[in-house]
Amino acid sequence: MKPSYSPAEMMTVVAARELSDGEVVFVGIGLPNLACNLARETHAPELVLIYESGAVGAVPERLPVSIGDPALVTGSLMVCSMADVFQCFLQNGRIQVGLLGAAQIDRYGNINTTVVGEYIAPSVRLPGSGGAAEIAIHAGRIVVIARLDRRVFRERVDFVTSPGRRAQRHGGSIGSTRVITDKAVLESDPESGELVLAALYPGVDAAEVAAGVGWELHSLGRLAEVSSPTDQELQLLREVLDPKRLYLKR
Amino acid sequence: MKPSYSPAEMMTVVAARELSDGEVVFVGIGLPNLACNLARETHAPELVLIYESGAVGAVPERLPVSIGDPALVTGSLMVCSMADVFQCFLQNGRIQVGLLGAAQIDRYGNINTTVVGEYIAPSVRLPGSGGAAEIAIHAGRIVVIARLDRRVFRERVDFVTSPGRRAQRHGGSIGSTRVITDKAVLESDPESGELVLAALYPGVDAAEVAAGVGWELHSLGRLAEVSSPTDQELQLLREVLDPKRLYLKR
Amino acid sequence: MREAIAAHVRDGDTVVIEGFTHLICFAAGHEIIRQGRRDLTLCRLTPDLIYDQMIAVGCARKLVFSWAGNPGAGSLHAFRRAVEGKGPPLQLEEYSHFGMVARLSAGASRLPFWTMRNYSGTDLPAVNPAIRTVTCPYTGEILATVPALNPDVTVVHAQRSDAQGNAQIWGLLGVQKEAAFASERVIVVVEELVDQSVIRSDPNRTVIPGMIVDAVVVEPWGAHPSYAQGYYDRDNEFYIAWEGVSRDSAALSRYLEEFVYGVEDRRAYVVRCGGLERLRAAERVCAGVNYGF
Amino acid sequence: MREAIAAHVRDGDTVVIEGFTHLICFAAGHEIIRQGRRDLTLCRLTPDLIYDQMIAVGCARKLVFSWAGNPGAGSLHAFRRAVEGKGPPLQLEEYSHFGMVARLSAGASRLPFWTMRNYSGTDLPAVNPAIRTVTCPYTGEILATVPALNPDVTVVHAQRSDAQGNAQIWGLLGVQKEAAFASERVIVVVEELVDQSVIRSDPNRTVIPGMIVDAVVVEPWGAHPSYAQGYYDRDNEFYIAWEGVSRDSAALSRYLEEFVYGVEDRRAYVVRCGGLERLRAAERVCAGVNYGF
Repeated sequence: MKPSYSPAEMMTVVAARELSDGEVVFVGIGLPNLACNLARETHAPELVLIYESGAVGAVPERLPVSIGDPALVTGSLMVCSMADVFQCFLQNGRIQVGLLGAAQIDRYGNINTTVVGEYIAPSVRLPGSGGAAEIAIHAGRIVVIARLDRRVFRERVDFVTSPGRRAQRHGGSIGSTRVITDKAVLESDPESGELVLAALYPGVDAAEVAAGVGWELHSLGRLAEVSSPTDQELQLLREVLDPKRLYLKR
Repeated sequence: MKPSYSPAEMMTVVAARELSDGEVVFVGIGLPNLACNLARETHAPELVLIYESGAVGAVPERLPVSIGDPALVTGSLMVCSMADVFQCFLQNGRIQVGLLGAAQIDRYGNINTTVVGEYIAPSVRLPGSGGAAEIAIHAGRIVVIARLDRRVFRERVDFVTSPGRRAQRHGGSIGSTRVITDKAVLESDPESGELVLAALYPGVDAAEVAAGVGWELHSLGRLAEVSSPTDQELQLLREVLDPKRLYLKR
Repeated sequence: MREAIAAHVRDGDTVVIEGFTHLICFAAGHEIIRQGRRDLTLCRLTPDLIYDQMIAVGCARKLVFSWAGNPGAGSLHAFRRAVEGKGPPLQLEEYSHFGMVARLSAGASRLPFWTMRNYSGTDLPAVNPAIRTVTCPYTGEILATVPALNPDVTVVHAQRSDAQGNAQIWGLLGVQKEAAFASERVIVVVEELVDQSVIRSDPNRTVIPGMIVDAVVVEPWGAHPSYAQGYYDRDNEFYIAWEGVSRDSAALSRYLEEFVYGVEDRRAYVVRCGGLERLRAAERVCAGVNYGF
Repeated sequence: MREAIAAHVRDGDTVVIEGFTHLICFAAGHEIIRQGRRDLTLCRLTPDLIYDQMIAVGCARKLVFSWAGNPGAGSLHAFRRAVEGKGPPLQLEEYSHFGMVARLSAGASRLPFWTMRNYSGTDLPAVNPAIRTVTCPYTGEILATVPALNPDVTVVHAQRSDAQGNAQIWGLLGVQKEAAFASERVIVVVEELVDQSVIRSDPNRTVIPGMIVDAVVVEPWGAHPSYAQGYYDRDNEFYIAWEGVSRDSAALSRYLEEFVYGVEDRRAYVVRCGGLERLRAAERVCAGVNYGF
């Protein structure tokens, strides 16, 4: 039976549930932004959204098309310079969660958003790091949103833009990485840093997930099961948060 | 004949004349502040006053008692953080003139505002550097205001708070130092950095100046003569700029 | 604008037109294209559409950047053609956003470098030898460094300034202050020229002091299709449509002929665009604060 | 204030009460004195009268500073007695203003040190071994460094905040932002508690975000004899009179008995001072700006 929701909707809902109320989240544009707004409308009304553009505690009245949208400024708690964003908030360790996308991601959670192919003379030139490298290094934990696909989930990425198995930082802890895909959730093993299968979506089996991953995928001893989007979640996404299907159509 | 103006008035007038219209001046409190305001009211209406407190282009409506006076903020062109004052303005080389006081000053223009005696267990503890060390290092040129006295003008100072003979800086030039005393103006020799007699006030001879200096005072081949305060300068000081004699009484 | 660009932007210069999504001065970029500048080193965190246009016409020898995309809409295709070997070549010097911010912070402070805790585990230092390290003189820790960026000229678009260039910005501040202080020459472009008394009534809003400004240009709508908070909204439709325009180099040439080469100045551009009034900002005026004592 | 100090300021802590002339939180200092804290490392650019009082009663083991005087009026005599060997001993760690600003900037960025072009030719490094050098990895130039300052607790006085401590400051900004971000715990003290909608109406004025704030205290006149732009003027007469009070340790003790130990809280202090209304600020309200899009 085909589910009554799209993969993009499911990914957004699962990502939203990753966020706890009161957390400080460094937000990218697109599905991560939708996920944050969904979390704010449901279980995490006190979620604090920070954008690399300098808007802190944003409450966008419309779905922002870019992370520098004017709607992120109007009614926010604070607007600061980008030097403050990166030094006083991010490097300072004030960001609990960083949301990232990935064109390629490897076994150890290294992310590539720079090039497909060689750095010199690439076959596809991607946008590059933006703030992703430092988010990966400094956020307390990382949530990645990416569809399962062997061209994406690879043994090795062509270029490490944002590091995965992260070095022990000043806080003393190694932040986890969770990868929200369209079929399952992967999670970094605290010992090895390797991404392993952590939870399956309804109607998906482990083999189907492994087929979309370019390395031998291990899994947690006991897999969690993820429940489908609720009617409320879907209604919020479709009618309130992205009525024009700007991001959910994809 | 006793002049019709006080030594403090003369020093303030001479210091004011040191400033050119349009220059950017880092201002301390007291006589330096009075001198800047006198310059603004006479030949240098476009003088830009910067205070280490962060007020840029201040136009104080009353004589400020401290360099953080609220009157320096109201109506100023810009208020910035102290990090910006020291990094973006001063270290950046945007300040053309720094005005400093001195408890002791030596042959090479080194200034002490830290201690009289040993640093550990001093006989008199002075306030310390404040911003003076970095002003001395980074301002294009330095104007010091100090009364002649062998306890002040010494072969060696007890502690170098603000360096005199200044190293060649990024701009490539060695900034000059001019010392405005109550009897004469001393100036740093561009070669040796030594303070030499540059100009005499009316009715003062070189021997009188040398008597107030603790080293063998050389002088420029041709001494300039400084004219007395004009009636307009005196009137501005007495009636407009410091009517309560807050600084001029001293 | 014509005089300001002619006087302050020279062939071979290192040029920064900053503004993070907000207040990107397209008017200055278009004038640089019209004046045919060559061999520029273009620096910006996000090259955005304006640098894509400047790359397309061959103004740029080199791009220094940290994120090269069309935010929320797609790619910068002139940039991609150059890098993917399908267009005129372009040297790249690539950082992350924090790296670019740090380079300008060092430049603004006239320090030769800036220190960060960054880049460990990434491949960026492998392709950019300017990313180096320094050892902390207290802890022995090894930290990342980037070199100062001191442009020849920086263009800052602001909501308002006085005739001397004391410029006020609200909303997103980006790295404009750092870029301006780092630069040898500064051009301030404003939506509105105001009396100095307006600036002096609220000095905490001043981001760029006139003393570091070399030219002031009054250019309403000068940031379109970027935006000016409180003046006009971002033209998101333009950004989305750009994906199609820039993907086809013939379509891109036609666009440039019509909207850049085919107009004399920003005023003519606004007329040619037509209907920009639809982007005019709604009123959300905050209360003032008391500067009295 | 009583609860905030009891909860967040502990014996032996490194304490920062910042504010450059403007917004110095005397109310917090007095409460620390009343609660009898000991062995504090007090850090401030300008110790000002409040640290002089805290030194006089023996709260401080160590002072970290850059300018110790009574601005425009004279000396800090309790400080001088300690340093000149006529009072209880006090350790000193001394910088220039730029050095202190740099220490807090490093702390706010969670870097172990900060780099400056400074101190060459001065005797400060000779008496403070924490001032060191680093070699630029690009130019080979030797530059000065200072170590990060990360206080246990910082007190910031602000004109207004919401209940979560999102605090807005205008007028002189000093190093309050840096001190707050550098600190393990932050106490925000405000002249006025406002609805969050007031903060959100003008987000560019927010200096301290609530997420880094541990306690919010509403304390009108809490900065007296310092000042709050737009609320009340600096009590310059008090500063001038302090020269006489602090010069005589008996007079200083009498002052402390009457205005610190002898009052329960800031409200009682204001009553005892009497006539503070004479310092009430005049109206110089600026116009608002448009945050619409």
